Amino acid sequence: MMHMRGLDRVLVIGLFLSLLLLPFPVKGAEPYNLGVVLEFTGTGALYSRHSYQGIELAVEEINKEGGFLGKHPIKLFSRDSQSKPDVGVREAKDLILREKVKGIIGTQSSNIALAVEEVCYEYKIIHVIANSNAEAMTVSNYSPYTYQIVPNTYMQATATAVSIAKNVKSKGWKTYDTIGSNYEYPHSTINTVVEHLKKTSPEFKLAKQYWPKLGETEFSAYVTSIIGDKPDFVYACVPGSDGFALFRQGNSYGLFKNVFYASGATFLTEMMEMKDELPRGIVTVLRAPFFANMNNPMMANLVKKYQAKFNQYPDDFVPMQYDAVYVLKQAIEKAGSIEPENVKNAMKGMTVNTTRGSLSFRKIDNMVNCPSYTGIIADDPKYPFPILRDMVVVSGEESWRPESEVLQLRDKADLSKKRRPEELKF
Amino acid sequence: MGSEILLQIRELNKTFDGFRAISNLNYELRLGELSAIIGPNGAGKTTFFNLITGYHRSDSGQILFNGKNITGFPPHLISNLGIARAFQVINIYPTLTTYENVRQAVLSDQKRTLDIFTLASRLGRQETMEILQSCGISGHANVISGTLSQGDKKRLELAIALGNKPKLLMLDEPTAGMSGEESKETMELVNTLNREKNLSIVFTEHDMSVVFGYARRITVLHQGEIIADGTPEEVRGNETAQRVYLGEEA
Amino acid sequence: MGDIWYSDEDLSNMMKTNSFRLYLWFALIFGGSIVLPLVVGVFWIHVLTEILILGLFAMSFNLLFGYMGQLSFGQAAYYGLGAYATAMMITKTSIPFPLCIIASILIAGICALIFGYFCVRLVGIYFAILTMAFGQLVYYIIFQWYEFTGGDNGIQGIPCPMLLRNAYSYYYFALIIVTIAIILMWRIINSSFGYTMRAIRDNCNRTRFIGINVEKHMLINFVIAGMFAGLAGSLWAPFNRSVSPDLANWTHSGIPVFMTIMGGPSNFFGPLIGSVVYTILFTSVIGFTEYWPLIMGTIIILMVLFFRGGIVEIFNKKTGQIDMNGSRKEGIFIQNGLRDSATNKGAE
Amino acid sequence: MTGNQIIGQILSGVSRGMMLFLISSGLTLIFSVMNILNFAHASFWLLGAYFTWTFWKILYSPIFGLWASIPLAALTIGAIGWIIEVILIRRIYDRTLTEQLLLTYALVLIIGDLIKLTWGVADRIVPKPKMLSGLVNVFGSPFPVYYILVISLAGFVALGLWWLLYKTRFGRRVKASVFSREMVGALGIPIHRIYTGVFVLSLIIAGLAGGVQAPISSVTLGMDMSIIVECFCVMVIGGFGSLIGALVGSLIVSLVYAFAIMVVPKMALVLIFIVTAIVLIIRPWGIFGTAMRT
Repeated sequence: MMHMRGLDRVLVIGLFLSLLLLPFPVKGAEPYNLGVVLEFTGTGALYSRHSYQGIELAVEEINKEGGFLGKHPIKLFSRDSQSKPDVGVREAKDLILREKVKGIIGTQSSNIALAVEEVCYEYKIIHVIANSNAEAMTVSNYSPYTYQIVPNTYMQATATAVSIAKNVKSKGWKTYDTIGSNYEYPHSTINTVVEHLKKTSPEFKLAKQYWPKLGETEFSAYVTSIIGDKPDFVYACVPGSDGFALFRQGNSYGLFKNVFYASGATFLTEMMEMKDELPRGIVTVLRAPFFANMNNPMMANLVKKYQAKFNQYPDDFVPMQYDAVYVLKQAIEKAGSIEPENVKNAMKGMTVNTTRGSLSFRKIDNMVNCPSYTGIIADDPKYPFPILRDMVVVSGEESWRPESEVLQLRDKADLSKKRRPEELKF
Repeated sequence: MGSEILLQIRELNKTFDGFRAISNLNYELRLGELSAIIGPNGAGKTTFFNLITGYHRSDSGQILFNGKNITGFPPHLISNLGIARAFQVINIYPTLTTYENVRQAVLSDQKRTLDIFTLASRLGRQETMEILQSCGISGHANVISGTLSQGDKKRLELAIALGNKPKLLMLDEPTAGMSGEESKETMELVNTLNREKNLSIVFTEHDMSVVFGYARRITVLHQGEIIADGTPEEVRGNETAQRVYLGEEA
Repeated sequence: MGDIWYSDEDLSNMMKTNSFRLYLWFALIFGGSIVLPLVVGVFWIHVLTEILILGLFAMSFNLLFGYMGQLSFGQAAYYGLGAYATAMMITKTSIPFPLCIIASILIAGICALIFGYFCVRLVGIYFAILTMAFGQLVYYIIFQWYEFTGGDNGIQGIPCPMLLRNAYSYYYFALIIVTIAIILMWRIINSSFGYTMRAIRDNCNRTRFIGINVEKHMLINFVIAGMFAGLAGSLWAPFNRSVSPDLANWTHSGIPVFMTIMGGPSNFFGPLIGSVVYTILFTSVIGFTEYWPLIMGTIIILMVLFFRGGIVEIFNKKTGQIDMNGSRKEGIFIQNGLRDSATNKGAE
Repeated sequence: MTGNQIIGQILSGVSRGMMLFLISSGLTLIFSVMNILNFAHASFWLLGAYFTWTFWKILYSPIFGLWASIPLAALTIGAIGWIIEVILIRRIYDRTLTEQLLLTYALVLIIGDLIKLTWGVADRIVPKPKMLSGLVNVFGSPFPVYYILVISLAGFVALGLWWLLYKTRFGRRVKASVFSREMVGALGIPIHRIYTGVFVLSLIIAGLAGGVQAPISSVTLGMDMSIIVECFCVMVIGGFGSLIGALVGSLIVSLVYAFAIMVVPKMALVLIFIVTAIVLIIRPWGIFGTAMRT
């Protein structure tokens, strides 16, 4: 039943319609187009909102002095990946092909960062990651164009494991449970902690593991089950709003009173948002807390500027994103040009100064030796929200994966299909 | 009349949550018969048709067609054996053209419905045009059947049933909603089909002039039981049938 | 209307004029889609490729919805399966790309057969919810099966075969495959099997009584639709260079529904037109605002309330359309061939 | 698995089930009376939670802060529902299933973005009232007092709906219109008023449920998208259009989930869809549904 009579017009109009919509490509311009792909919708929305503030602040400061190398004002293009990898890929392509960006600052969640990493590799664009800390980005899915300036899951987990191991000895713990949202980031974090604890304190047994679904709002079943197991210690990695729900329901069941609890995914953002609802006395690991680096002039300046602009303290993500722009600036200055190819070569093994002091990239995986900050959540008169007490700073070199293991993992991942051979030799 | 038995019903029963629609009914239909089933509303005529064509499953009893027991068969198997049905309420394919409606039944009869590769327009044209013409609706071949008049739709209903080249044609009130002239035409067609092709036909009808005008055998159904069965003259003389119809007894 | 007797050749040339215009129309689309890429910038090549792949996905959905009258809310499951099968075969084995496509079509077809066996026994809302449930089953299995499918990380860096690496060559490759698929679909819906589908859509009950095993035919159509969705998925994987479980999620099943409703389900090319408008709208809307769902939601409401038949119907006023009980109303909307719906009560 | 662990699981399963019931009851009521499957029902639940936060912020008194803000939020959602019913839903009564699904799906997208526009992306936290934040020992395993409020509210709503449908004139008219809208219209009963009444009532219940949910977990975007699919499973298992079905369905879904977490954590959600598929295959109209409703 093909009634074609009226359709001739729709075809002709349809074709013209799509032609008119297509904008004509714009001539290359002098400014440095910087792309940003973050999750403005979905579970990571809050972190992305703060991260973007950090980037804006850095770009404002640099543009005041004329931009990169004093003559390339930075033009920012932000895109929302909606927490979906395929949308992240399309947006990254949109930035590279249509907006002609020369660098992209990476995404919040790891699965999207991995997808965007591939796009940047294909189109040879500099990709700086300051939020998502999946280890796969620099180890099993290594790309010469991707630089990570946030402590990855292995480093954070090792730092936590180091502080837990001390307690196991002093407090004589026997068993522990783990609970983590069921996706890659919690999986790799918890696995690293478990491996490390097996090595350092073999008598410390893992009783039970729980994997609530991503986006879970009802943890009472998990909390009652953990209380039932009566473990000495619980290691948790439940990020974002799921973590909020777990804390609140854990509080109502009195979980934190009778069990020593460490969280691998409670960042400064949570501590600032939850304030009194956040249980005190639990261990957590932070990435770039401002209060631990106030003696660093760059961090002090950032805190002052951020408070002036947004009248709140910066969380973990703001300093890292701020650093991302400055790392790019220093790499461009070293390369003396804004072309991604030269910036890539200049950035290899480079030492940069950041809000967390001077750090340097490891040649083998473009990972910077940034420290992780573990400590016990406690109140502090100076700040309206809880911060860490008896803080232990575990340096990058102490916590990152040894080079031999990195190469081993990379061979297992067999990148020969994805990367050119010369890029895999160090 | 006909020679061997085409359709045999033995002790058929059907109750719908308490209401006995059909109570141990026995019925036989021979090849080439043109018979009518009459009875007041709720006598079980349509349920009788539904049981034979497999729309409902009978509680007990047997239905034999061509000696083969088809009790409990699904409608499409029964139809493939050669029982075609036209419905009381219009039951056609409204968004398809009249031609496509009938062709669909022809394709099903030729077992081509699973054929993904040959274009439908190349198949069954001859048989479809014949049926359309015999039913007098070939003029509307390319008209979307939903826009036909009530009478034409009823004829299309009949044409679709004929598309299956049935051995037994069951018509549920074929002339309902038709003008006198149209119902005469339809019944003439039914008559010629019965005569020329020796096609056995059973139909239900309320219009007594049609029943006594054309049927050569009349079965009177009342509360699920056959109370009279025979030639029009015998049935007219039968008092129980009259009592039921003339309404002495509710 | 008097009884004009159409001679045999009147009928055939009526069919012919129809098909002549059709071939003209088809050539125009095909010609346009060859010329267009040479005009537009590279980014829009990606958008055009996406239009083709999602258009094929929407047309596979319309085989079930427009031509069989059943709304499947889990079509993304077979799309996702096709994408994952191809992604895994390319990254983990050295099977050549064309073989991967064929294998993914078969895998999607087999899953459609297994799930379809149960779905075809239901109609209307039950069919929609069961297909959705199976869709979510596939989604969560891919999401949880961390070791095999890479879990929520999905599979990244799917290497595209050398000669298809640049955007233009992949576009033309997708164009050829999608055109072949469209011709195949065109043949299928105009075959006697295709008309049986329309009969089932229009009046599922009556189709039983003319000797057609409705469940068997619906199952075959379900498998065919699943295979075409699998093909679309396997084209998507190397194009997007990465696959994620989200491809099989129910929110992804909403895309072909929206495209088909927007384009017009009653027309063969409706979903393709819907794909053109949806993809261009989506890529341009997301460019300047974060609140694309608000815009998309408003458009859907306007389409459903005021443009019932979709874009196609706006230009098709003349034919006027028919609903189930024959009354003429603007914009045909395929009434689900509900098994026990009032109009099929004829048998009672 | 020790004794009180099982009890703990049952209790948390029941409390989660009651929250699911509060949402699904309205969903089932709308479907049975108005034959509309409201995709956006969970979005109104989420809107109720956000409004509770706003009213709690405005009233900001520890004693009756929450007690006043939950009903206020529920009534606000009722009012919003009334407006949406008049403008939108009334036009799609006799549209096909697909159009209804698409229109209500569009509502989900729109409400989601309007929430983001008004309340931003940060999670909103509503503290539990002091007297309800304690713990009580039920058969030896700890159980938050607050969940008793959830369970009793669900029980109250179930009884209230049952009383309304079976005991009041409005209820009889509602049930009559389930069978044939034309007949009820023909009797001179204003059908539209019944439909608006049912829609607004269901949304008030959803708003109430949202308000009660706010103190349990944080109020965040996207909560509605994940729970609406579970509500569909509840409706399918319990049976379309039956209130008892919604109650039993939500208990089955949440208890299956509660125990699946213990036994096979990874497959918990997959299990719910398997159960739904099995029910749909064996008994499409669910445990308590009626075959009539296709």
